[in-house]
Amino acid sequence: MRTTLSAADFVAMFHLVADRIEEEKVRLSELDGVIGDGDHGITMAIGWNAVREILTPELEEKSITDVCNLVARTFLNAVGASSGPLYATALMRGGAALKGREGADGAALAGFLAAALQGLRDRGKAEPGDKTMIDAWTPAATAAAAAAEAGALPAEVLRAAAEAAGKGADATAAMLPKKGRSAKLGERALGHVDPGAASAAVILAAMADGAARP
Amino acid sequence: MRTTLSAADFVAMFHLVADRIEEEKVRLSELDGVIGDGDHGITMAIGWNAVREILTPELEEKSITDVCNLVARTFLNAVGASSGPLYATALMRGGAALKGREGADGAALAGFLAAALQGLRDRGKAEPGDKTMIDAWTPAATAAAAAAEAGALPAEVLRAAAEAAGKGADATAAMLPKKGRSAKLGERALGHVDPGAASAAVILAAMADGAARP
Amino acid sequence: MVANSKKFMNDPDAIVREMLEGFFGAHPDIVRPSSANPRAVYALDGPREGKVGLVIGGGSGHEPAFIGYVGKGLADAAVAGNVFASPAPEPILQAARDVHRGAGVLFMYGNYAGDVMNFDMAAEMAAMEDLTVRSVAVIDDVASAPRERRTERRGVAGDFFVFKAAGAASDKMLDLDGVVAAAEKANAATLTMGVAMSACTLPQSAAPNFHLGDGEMEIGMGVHGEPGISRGPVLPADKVADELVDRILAESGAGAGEQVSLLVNGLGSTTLMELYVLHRRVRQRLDDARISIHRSFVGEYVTSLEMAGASVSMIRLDDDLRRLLDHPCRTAALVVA
Amino acid sequence: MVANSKKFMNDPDAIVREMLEGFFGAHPDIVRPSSANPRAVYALDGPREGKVGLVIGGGSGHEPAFIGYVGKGLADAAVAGNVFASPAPEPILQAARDVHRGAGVLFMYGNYAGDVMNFDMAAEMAAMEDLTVRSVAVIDDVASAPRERRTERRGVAGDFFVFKAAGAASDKMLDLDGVVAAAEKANAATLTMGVAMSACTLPQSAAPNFHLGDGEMEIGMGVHGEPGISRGPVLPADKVADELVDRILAESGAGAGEQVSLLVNGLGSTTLMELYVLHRRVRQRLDDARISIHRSFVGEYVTSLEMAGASVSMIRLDDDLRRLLDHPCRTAALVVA
Ligand SMILES: Nc1ncnc2c1ncn2[C@@H]1O[C@H](COP(=O)(O)OP(=O)(O)O)[C@@H](O)[C@H]1O
Ligand SMILES: Nc1ncnc2c1ncn2[C@@H]1O[C@H](COP(=O)(O)OP(=O)(O)O)[C@@H](O)[C@H]1O
Ligand SMILES: [Mg+2]
Ligand SMILES: [Mg+2]
Ligand SMILES: [Mg+2]
Ligand SMILES: [Mg+2]
Repeated sequence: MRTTLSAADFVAMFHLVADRIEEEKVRLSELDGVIGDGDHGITMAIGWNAVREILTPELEEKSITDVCNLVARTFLNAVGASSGPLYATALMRGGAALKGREGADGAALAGFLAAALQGLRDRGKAEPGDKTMIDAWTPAATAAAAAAEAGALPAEVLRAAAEAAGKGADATAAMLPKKGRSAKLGERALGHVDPGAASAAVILAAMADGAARP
Repeated sequence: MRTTLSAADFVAMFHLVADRIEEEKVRLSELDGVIGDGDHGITMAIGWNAVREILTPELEEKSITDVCNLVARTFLNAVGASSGPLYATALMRGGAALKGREGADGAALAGFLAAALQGLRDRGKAEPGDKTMIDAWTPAATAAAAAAEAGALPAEVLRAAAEAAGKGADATAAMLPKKGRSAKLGERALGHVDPGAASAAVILAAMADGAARP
Repeated sequence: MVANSKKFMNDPDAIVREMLEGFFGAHPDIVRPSSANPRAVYALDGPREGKVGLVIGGGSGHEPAFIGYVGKGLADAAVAGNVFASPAPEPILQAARDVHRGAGVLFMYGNYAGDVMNFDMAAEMAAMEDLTVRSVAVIDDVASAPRERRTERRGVAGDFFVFKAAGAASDKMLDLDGVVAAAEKANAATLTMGVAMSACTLPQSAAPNFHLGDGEMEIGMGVHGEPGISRGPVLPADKVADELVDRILAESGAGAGEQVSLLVNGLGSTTLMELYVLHRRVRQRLDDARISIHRSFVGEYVTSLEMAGASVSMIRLDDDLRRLLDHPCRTAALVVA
Repeated sequence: MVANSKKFMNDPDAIVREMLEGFFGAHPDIVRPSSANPRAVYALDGPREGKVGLVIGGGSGHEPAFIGYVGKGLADAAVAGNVFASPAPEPILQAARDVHRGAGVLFMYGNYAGDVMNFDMAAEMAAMEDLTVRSVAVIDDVASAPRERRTERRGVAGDFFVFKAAGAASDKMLDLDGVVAAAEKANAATLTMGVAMSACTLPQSAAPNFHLGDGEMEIGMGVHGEPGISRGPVLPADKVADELVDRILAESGAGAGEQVSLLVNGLGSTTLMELYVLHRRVRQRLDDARISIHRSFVGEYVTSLEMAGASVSMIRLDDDLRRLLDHPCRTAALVVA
């Protein structure tokens, strides 16, 4: 397993994210149909499919920061919606945290995730417990930090983040919504997982799988 | 059984027609749904329910002709559609054929039906075989004339007409439509009974039952 | 496909009356009711001395037709029947009397057996009162009869163009012959073809008025669900537009360098988004044929309750017809300024 | 209730682009495209020296909003997002640049998290280019948050009144503060409440976007199917109208002798017949309260694809707002002459 991830690895990870989102599109839209407007899977797929288009071999020559910025802008312009500004900000902040690095080790990956989370929070102003993607990203960043602290490799850091995100997403079922389209739903949202939290878990799992490839 | 029908008998017959049409409303609309615009039962019910409103005891004091005219105008104004002008014309012509009569015997009833049929044909310009109510009314008038010729009582004349109308209506299933909304349907109308022919049979059966009441 | 059988209504038997009451309450600056004729809608400032009176009408359920086309510059009165049923002669005759200003009256309606019979009866009754009445039945639906029997064709969304031309002619104070000529010219120049995706439910019944299978559409279907030319799987929008345009162009005779006006009409629950997608292709086809579009109308102009479907209407223009379409009018459904 | 999943479309991923192409092809006398900004619609003769530029926008699927409100006297540009998704900052910023004529730009949109984030990012980027941009998010949906938290409310059909007021103010050459003040005044005066009868199907998915049982309706539901206040059996139209009006009147503070303007809006597949039946009752209620109606709008002004449902919007008028609503405009969806 790699000790550091290169720009090419990031390109590969984002490729896998695009594939997984496409696979999960219907499920994610269905989740959004229950507590939102039914488009989350479609929106994410539009965005990540647009990203796939720009993930060219030439991109692997650029810096990780440049890759993240380009992915962020591409995603944003293809998507708009809530997810566009949120993920664009997250990716730009994550990319900025890796500025100047040739490769990212476990600790750098944890820093990437922490910066991404901060970007989501600055942009969306949601708090943990509001039943949004923040409830997947917050435990993910925490778990990543702990794994990095314990000396984990990049793929292990991402794996820890993905698992925590999955649990975090599941936990949103028990939450009352506070932000986004489902905020008006109140009690009726109980028992239903937040689609943005669910897609966060998909994204992190894809990144972990991508990082673990031989 | 009565040898002649009075204005009061006509009022009673029309009452029964209104009741039967209301009972058959859904079936008639369904027939129209297959080969027309789905409103024939509704239309007939609107018309005959409006007629029911004006079938007051005072009306029984008027002449048969007056009763028929009032029923015709009431039906027409409540309905419009195709059925309105057709039945209004039929009833006015039928009523005119009984002008000056205190009571209508079997032959008079046959004359009433023949005049009504002529009214339908003058108004709608349909030919027998065009798959319309004409295909119920034509055999009905013929059967009525034969029965009257044989000396039948009014109720028997109407019964003969009703039975012939029912057979005529059934026979429309095998016809290609030529007039009305179903004319554009061609082959696809084969196997389906014309709703206007079906309602004609309902009307004549109700009249026969009304005339046969003790 | 299950039609929407949930409706905002009170008593289904009162729905036409309540609609009209709502209409008058919403547009008192355009129309007025008449207590003597509860089934008619009168233009506030339409009828005037020496102007031909234009009376349009037909079954309810096609809103904004017919009531939405009453107002200065268009119809002087509309008479509303029950849902999908022609109005009766009495209110039509009353409307003729009420809009008559010494220059005669023109009746216009879509060509259906019921409408023809009721308007004809009204015209006969008007003649007995020495009112001069002429009638033009719109026959734009190319799918409803072959060209050789075009007088048997139904009137569908093309009503809009034909009424508009006649309304403008009457507003320009043409005499009755002139208004009839304008109406007939527009009628001859207008062709429509439609396609349906689903049935609708009449307010008084709980069931859809016809059946179209899942994933099926019917090309050429009429606005009351009258069968069309072919039923088959749902096609891509461009293919649908092509089928409609092919048929219309084949018949219209409009050629390169000519000008037309278009109506892409929604039947009830088809979205404006889809109508614009259809218009896109129709326009490509006309561009290819070097036929220019003077004006396009896209939206719900003649509906069939909440039926899903659309139609394309094309009117071939000359200078006269173009001026008539561009003539100002102010109605609930159409403002041309 | 099964939503209509049959649509006139080609590639669902291309539907917004194709709709816009269709729109430009249909209304070249009102709007123009920009090759530099394929997601925006520009008014042909809106922007002019010294006039505040008005940019509106939001997700597609609400047609005629937002593109239908672009034209002289109303918005200078509309930016279209994907279906039910806010447009991205880039095309919004581009529109701001393109309609800017030295007097600043106003962004207006319905108050949704996504729209707020995207328009705010665009505003931040505009500021970096020294463009003066202000924003007003419409918050008319009374069902979406209690009065104490009204800034959290969604923007629904009331968009129409608020955009119209701002567009008129900008056309009258008020300065940016003046246009913002007009927009905010209209925003504060406008209240809407809606009710849904069925779901709609997004072009890219085959399934309805939410579920409402047979015979069920939901009062207060949002235009994307966001849950409302109560779900229950379908009520008679008058009862539905009462629920909406009660809530609106309780909050508006409009009293006897005052004047309002009304919008009875269809969400997609609700017929005009039903909308007029609703208007009838709304008007009875306002008559009872001795509130007069200056102008009513009845039809599809802000839709949710082919959702069945309706909303009632009321704007409490003073002389200023009345003049702004009556100010002429010419757009694809609305002509005021
Ligand atoms: N303010 C916010 N902060 C963080 N996440 C948010 C916020 N608002 C919405 N979300 C997330 O966005 C998801 C919905 O995204 P999407 O369906 O793509 O956008 P839209 O809400 O515009 O339809 C929600 O499930 C939630 O996780
Ligand atoms: N020209 C005609 N002559 C005789 N009967 C006709 C004619 N046109 C239609 N009909 C009859 O009318 C029936 C339909 O009536 P209805 O549904 O009430 O009117 P509409 O056709 O206006 O919907 C048809 O089934 C047919 O029997
Ligand atoms: Mg969503
Ligand atoms: Mg019928
Ligand atoms: Mg009918
Ligand atoms: Mg959305």
